[in-house]
Amino acid sequence: MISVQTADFDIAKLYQQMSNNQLNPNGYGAVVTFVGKVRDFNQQQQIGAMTLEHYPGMTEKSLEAIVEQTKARWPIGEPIIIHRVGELAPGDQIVYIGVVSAHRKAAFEACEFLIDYLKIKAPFWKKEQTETGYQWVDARENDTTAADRWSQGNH
Amino acid sequence: MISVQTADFDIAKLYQQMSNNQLNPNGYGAVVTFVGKVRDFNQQQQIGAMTLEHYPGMTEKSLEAIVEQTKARWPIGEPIIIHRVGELAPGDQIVYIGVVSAHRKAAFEACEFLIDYLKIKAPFWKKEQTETGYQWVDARENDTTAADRWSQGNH
Amino acid sequence: MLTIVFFAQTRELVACDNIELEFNSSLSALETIRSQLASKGDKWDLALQQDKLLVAVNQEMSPWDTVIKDGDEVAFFPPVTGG
Amino acid sequence: MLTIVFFAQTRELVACDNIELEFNSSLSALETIRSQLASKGDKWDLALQQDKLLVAVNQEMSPWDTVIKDGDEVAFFPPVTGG
Repeated sequence: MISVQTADFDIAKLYQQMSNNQLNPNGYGAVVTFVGKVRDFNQQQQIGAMTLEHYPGMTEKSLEAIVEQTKARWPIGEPIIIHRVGELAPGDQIVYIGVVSAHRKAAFEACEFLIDYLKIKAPFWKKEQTETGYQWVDARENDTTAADRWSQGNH
Repeated sequence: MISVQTADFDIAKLYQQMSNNQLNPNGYGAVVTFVGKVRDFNQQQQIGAMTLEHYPGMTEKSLEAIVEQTKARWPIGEPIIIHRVGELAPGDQIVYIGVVSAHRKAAFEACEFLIDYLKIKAPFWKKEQTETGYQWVDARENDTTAADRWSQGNH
Repeated sequence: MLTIVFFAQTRELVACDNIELEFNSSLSALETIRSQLASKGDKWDLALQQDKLLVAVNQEMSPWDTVIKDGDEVAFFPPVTGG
Repeated sequence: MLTIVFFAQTRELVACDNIELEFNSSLSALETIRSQLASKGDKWDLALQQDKLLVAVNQEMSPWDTVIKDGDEVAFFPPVTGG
């Protein structure tokens, strides 16, 4: 399940839904989830609020492509990806990634792969309110490095 | 927070509690959780029920030692580890590991390290009910390999 | 007709969400589309500097040598920062 | 006095959760404790085969050359399988 939404998400409902979405939920012994939240500091600057912009249509397509890539690589069940857009404040939830697998290694790797690829492939842009006004967040070199590592065969 | 208990756990409450446990919850942008559940199949055998035995006292001490080791290695907030003991059925939750960090890489690695080390260091033993009666689960070679990888400096 | 869309800094600088361009064969090259738009003014030129600019064709991230055809949707935007 | 405790298969085979042993200097070697217990009968011998047996001293996983002193708690058990 993929959803791009302004509304907040309820991790307990998503956890239940992830189990309900599987043909055989009791075949999956490992559940790994990632939640990304708005921090109150970024690059030494205090953050008051944040706006998340996206490219409707392309966002969903790119997330579906990342999910297909993940399912081709690891033996996982149907994952859940939720990404919020619009106005957010420090502490707010931004993104949810939930993965189930029979064993934990695949669940951890697939979950980390999903967020690493989302970070460089999915058309979302963050604008932060700092003491000096609103500014677009710069892409981090680290995110490219994190994603690259999956194509180097050391995992 | 570490707890060894017979009662089930509520992932939504633990998620909230993990945030409450931090001095500065809005400094943590990444939350990674792992839940281990009883599968209905293991080593080609159907599982009816399971009993989890532990060594009271030593279990808590060993989990505390693993938490200290993790905190010395990654910049994470206070993690949560819950492990159930007693009678469990397929689909039941066994273990919860929750980790927060400023960035996702540390949160993923610390969470996986915690469960990898719990698997080989914490005194819990599983006994499964199969078609041919109750039998103790054999330790998996894989678990030793998973834990060893953290001492080989390839992370 | 081509639909050209902009996002984030790029959208703010050109002060416009999207525009339409009459298609002709010279516009089959992304670089031609980019430079034609960049010539619309200083802000457009700044917004469309190829340095870190990304491009999507029909909602798929695409290399700069992608061949554009009539009816395509072309998007220009900076590196993504979601998650 | 030493307290000896058993868990899982080991506990089931010896059919006892724990026993106490009067301490004497020969019992400062874990192997002496193990072999003295193993001599209590076939089930004890089977349960305490050193092959995959683990040992904890005062609730800490310990190597077989650990020196035992009066008052210690020594535990014997198979490889752990939690999580």
